[in-house]
Amino acid sequence: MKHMFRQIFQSGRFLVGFAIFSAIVLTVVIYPLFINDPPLEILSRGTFLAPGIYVNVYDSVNFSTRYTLLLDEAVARRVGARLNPDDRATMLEWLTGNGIPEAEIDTADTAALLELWHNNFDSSVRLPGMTNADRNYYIRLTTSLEGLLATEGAIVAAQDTATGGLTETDVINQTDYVNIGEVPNFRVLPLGTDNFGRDVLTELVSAAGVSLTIGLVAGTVATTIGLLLGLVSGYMGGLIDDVILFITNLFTVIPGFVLLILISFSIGQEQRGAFTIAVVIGLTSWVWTARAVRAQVISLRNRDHVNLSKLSGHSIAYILAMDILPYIASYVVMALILQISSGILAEAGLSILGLGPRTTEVPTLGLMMNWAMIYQAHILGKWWAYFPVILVIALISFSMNLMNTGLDQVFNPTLRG
Amino acid sequence: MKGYRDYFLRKFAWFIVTVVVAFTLNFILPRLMPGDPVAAIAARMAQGMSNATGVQAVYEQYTRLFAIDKPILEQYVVYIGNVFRGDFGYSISQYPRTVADVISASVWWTIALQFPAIIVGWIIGNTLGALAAYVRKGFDKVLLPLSIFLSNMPAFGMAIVLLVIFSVDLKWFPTSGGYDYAMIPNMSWDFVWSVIVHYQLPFWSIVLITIGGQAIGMRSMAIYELNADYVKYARFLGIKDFKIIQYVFRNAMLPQITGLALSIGTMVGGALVAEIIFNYPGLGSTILTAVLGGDYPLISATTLIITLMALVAFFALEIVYGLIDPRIKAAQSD
Amino acid sequence: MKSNSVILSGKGVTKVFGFGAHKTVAVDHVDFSFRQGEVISIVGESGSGKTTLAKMLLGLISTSEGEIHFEGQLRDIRSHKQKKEYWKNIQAIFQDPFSSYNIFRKIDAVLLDCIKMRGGGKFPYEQKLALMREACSFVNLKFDELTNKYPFELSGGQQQRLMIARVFLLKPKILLADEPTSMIDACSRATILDMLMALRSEIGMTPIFITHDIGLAYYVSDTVYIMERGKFVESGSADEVILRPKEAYTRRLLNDVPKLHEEWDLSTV
Amino acid sequence: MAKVVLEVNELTTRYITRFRESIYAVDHVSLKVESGKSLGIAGESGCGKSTLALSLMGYYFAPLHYTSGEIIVDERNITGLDPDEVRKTILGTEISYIPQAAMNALNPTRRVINFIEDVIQAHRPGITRTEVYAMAKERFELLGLPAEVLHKYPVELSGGMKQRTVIATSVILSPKVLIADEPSSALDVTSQKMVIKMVMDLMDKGIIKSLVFITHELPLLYNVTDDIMVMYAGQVIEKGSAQEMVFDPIHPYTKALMGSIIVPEAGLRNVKLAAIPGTPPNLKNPPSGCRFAERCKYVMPECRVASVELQKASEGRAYRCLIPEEDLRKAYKHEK
Repeated sequence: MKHMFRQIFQSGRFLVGFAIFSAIVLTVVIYPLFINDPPLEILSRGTFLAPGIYVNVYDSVNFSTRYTLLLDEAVARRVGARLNPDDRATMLEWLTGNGIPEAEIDTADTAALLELWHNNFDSSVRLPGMTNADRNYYIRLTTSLEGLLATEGAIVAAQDTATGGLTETDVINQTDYVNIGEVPNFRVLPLGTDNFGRDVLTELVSAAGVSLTIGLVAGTVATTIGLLLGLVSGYMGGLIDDVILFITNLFTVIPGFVLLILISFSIGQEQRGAFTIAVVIGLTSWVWTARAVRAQVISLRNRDHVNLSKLSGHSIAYILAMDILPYIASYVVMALILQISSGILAEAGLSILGLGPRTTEVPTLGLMMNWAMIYQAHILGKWWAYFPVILVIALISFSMNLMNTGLDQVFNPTLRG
Repeated sequence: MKGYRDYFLRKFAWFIVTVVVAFTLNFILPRLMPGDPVAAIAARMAQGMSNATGVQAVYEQYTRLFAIDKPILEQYVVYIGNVFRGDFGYSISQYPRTVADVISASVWWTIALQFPAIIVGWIIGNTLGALAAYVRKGFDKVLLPLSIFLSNMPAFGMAIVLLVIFSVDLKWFPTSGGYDYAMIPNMSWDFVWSVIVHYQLPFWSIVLITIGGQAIGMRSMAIYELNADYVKYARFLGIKDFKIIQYVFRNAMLPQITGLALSIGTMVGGALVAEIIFNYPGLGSTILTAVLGGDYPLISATTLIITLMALVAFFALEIVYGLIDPRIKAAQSD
Repeated sequence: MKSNSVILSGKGVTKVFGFGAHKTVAVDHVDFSFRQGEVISIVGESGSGKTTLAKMLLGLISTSEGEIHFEGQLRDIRSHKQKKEYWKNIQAIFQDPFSSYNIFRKIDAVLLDCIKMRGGGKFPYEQKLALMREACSFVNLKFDELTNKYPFELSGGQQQRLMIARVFLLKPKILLADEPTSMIDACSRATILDMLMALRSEIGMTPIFITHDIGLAYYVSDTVYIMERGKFVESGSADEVILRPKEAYTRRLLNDVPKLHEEWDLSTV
Repeated sequence: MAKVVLEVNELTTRYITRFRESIYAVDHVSLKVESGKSLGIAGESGCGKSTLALSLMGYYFAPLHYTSGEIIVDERNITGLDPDEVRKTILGTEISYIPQAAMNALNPTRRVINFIEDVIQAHRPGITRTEVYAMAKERFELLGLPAEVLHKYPVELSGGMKQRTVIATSVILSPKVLIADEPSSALDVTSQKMVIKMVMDLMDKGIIKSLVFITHELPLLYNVTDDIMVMYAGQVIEKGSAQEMVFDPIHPYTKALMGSIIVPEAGLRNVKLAAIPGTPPNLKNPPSGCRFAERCKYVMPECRVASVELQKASEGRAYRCLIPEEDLRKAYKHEK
């Protein structure tokens, strides 16, 4: 036994798979200990907020303690963020169109470019071929450039409740900074928000946990059914075997996924909880385990150690438990691993078809995928809404299969070498 | 030849039995479920839709078609009779189109997409797997983990990755559909070209998924065969390595055909989901619209059609297998 | 040691596998009566049905037809309890020692099973230990070196000896030895055969050898049965059957075996 | 003295395991087979006789590796040749082989004739199908096999027929030496006899010049080959003519081996079979002295010190023991 475990852990593939899988499971377990927000809580008003740290603007403006940092690049960065190369190119276009020789314009020199723009731009001038939309764009651009290179601070004014006039309350200098740790309201969204404005990371961790549970339940159901049918069919032989074999062959040929669709749809939206879905997946995917177990048992049941066990007066139950099961245990474990990962995939597939678990309770990886697809995250370039989900599904499945090939190497010596 | 005829007849009998069971399951499963969707949908018909004449028409036709007021056995007989006439009733979500109409418009897209893709993936995967087994060393070390990763990528995941890279970012291919929606299907060169362009991404995403699994299977089969006694014997008679690889490839490929037959059901499931990502006008998208529209008649008919397609493919592969493996014939004529 | 009482006999014993076009008759209406204390051999080529017959004698598979009598009584082993009772009287040694043991059970577990079957399940541990030591020393194995080992850690010959130690503890009236020496080296063969013969006088059992090796049958047995295609074609005392065969099949079998003092006539193939 | 067809000098080969351990399964083995003669190699399981069969062909692939020594076929030293050269000019044409598991030796999905075609074409590129067929038909008929076999797949042949087909295929190019590794051990006595008759015919009809026959069944070897060589733990322990080896063994191991023979002959029942306690040494880590010392009843302290060389004995015999030939014979006589 000890020897076998040592061998398993010497297999590189098993180790890599095990490491990835453990990392995922640990994250699922540990993450909620630190961040226990409800996974389906709606945070943002807009959809698909990009990943980042969101700091409350009101807090940072009204913050009493400010720090002065003398950072040389602050201006360049601010300008760079406001005035991107596309904008510079359109500015160049307008200026040249307005008769300024191209040689005189240096788009890389921000100060010179802005000055040239200030001196020349006139929103009333209509260049040939310029549409209204273009004109509005130039006006917007000009407004946003206002004070870009100014050195004085921005004035914060508050409305006087009595007079209705504005009173200056504060000046924010360009060198003013606040410590993010002192801002009472900020939120880290490493993976942004999804289409409903929910924190993708929290949702993802929770969904991974639910999907793993679905896989585990589905895998356990499938493996239990497959193991029992395979054992009975293989060991008993005769008519029982014929009947079970017939059923097994039937369900091998009839696509399980199609049955899954039919059943899930028939169950109806209200009945489809995560657990129900898991059980249904298990019920439609025991076939491969049953086949493998049966083949193994048939090759074992006529072996002399089983005959010897019979001659020692052991009962059928004892023989199945002591002389058959230990021999196939490794296969059953491998089958279980595969069933878990295919259960997770099946749930994902179902959810994309709109047949996933009822959506009000828990997220699953498939549901997250489904939402991202419905809101066209992939077309809109909102990668954080779908890519981490795909990655997690692929990694779970990959790690489990890697563990499995590692086990296979150990248990199936013909593949060594 | 007698051996092969027996084999064929046995497989054919098995095919017929599976078809009958598939029919029965398709009929009985929904009726076993709590709430009986057939009855539920018939009942909902009265309020559901806005088009009053439509509701009435569907309701009447549906009651007649599925004989839901009759005993279950009679319902079954009526159901089989209707299916054989190609009569699946009206689609609820796409009324006034009939289910048969909706399916016949999409089934060919699926067939034309999935079967070539699975076959191409199978061929490439097997070639790579055999190479990995023969070359071992570096090639194997890279190919095996890569294959495992590829085959474990969910089909829809692969579809999205390809879609984002090649149509959203690079804009080489269109993002959705089976052809340009501005066009009306006809046999012009423009239309055919549009179909070909739209075909690429769905096709390759299925191919890539298939490759991984097949390469893994072929690799272990080929390693097993390379250790077989006949390989050693052939080597000791001075037969060239190249020839021996041919032996191994052929003999390792035979079980892979059975493997393909057995897993075709699973593959079709994954490929259906890939269709949805590309909004491909096949059966996958049909299922999606049917699910969203609560269109029970359409779901039931689509699942039946997919099952039948998988059964036919399975049967065809078994027949081919019997033709090319001499052991089958010998086993039958004993 | 020989006595005239019949310990195991059969009438019309038949085993049919499959049905319809796939029907095969493995054992075809064989009659036999094995006398207590005799060494019996059943000789046959592969596919002759000798192993099927052996399994029927052991009660591991049922007979399709015919009846088997044990100690003059019609054998009735339909229930598990009856089987258990029957197996106290008949035990076996199989051909391949490497597949005869459960690889997950240690050597002492194998031997303890035997003590339990002989009603010693409640013996104090010391007594069980003494019994196991005795059985192992009978076959020249040192029990104290084996307690924590698995059978597969032993050599083929040692495993077969452990099998004999098992029989020593069980003390059955009949021992069915199915090719007990065909998988082990020639140099260990004599040891196994000697131990089997010593065991026979020790516990007074009747050994039945199932073998394809007509020489071995001649060497060990008093009575030889020659089996061909499910039937006994010839039987009698070993000297009679081997040295003066009456049936053509027996003669052919003998003729085809290479010998040391007789010319091996290759022209008769 | 007839021409020597196969000569092997101090050949050593080893298996390299997954854990990079070396197992010297053939350890400094020398042998000579003359034209028209056959050599039998006997020994118990694991003694290295099957590895020797593979090593004799001069064509190695993992996990078996050539270590040292030379193989001379028909006066041509083939050690050190490029493997592809060996494949083209030696295998099948100079030395051929019948494998142990002949049941699975033929490619299950290839007709016999196509396989034969592959064999012939590997050595004579450009030969036509008709010529191949003519060659195969002639050879099969000469060996008493029906020509229909050529068009069959291996599964369509019975066990004995498959074995004979393999033999006929192995000698299709009339090799000088045929190495047969337990060609009949899985067969019933009648099929075994048929196979042996066929192998003997190959010699009689001049298709092959010499035969190396490997088996653990001593009565069979006695009846088939001229000389017998006994191996133990990777080494040759004794060699001599078949008659002498069986009836007048010198080495204590050979003595015991011959004493364990069981054949259905009058008088067998009065013989006490010889038995040797213990098991052969592990070849990963063989003892430094005589490898048989642990099990030998005549063992002396010096046996365990240094390795024992093969001693020349009377007329063409050799044995690996420190005790003189006469003393051993005397001891055997005394035991009776």
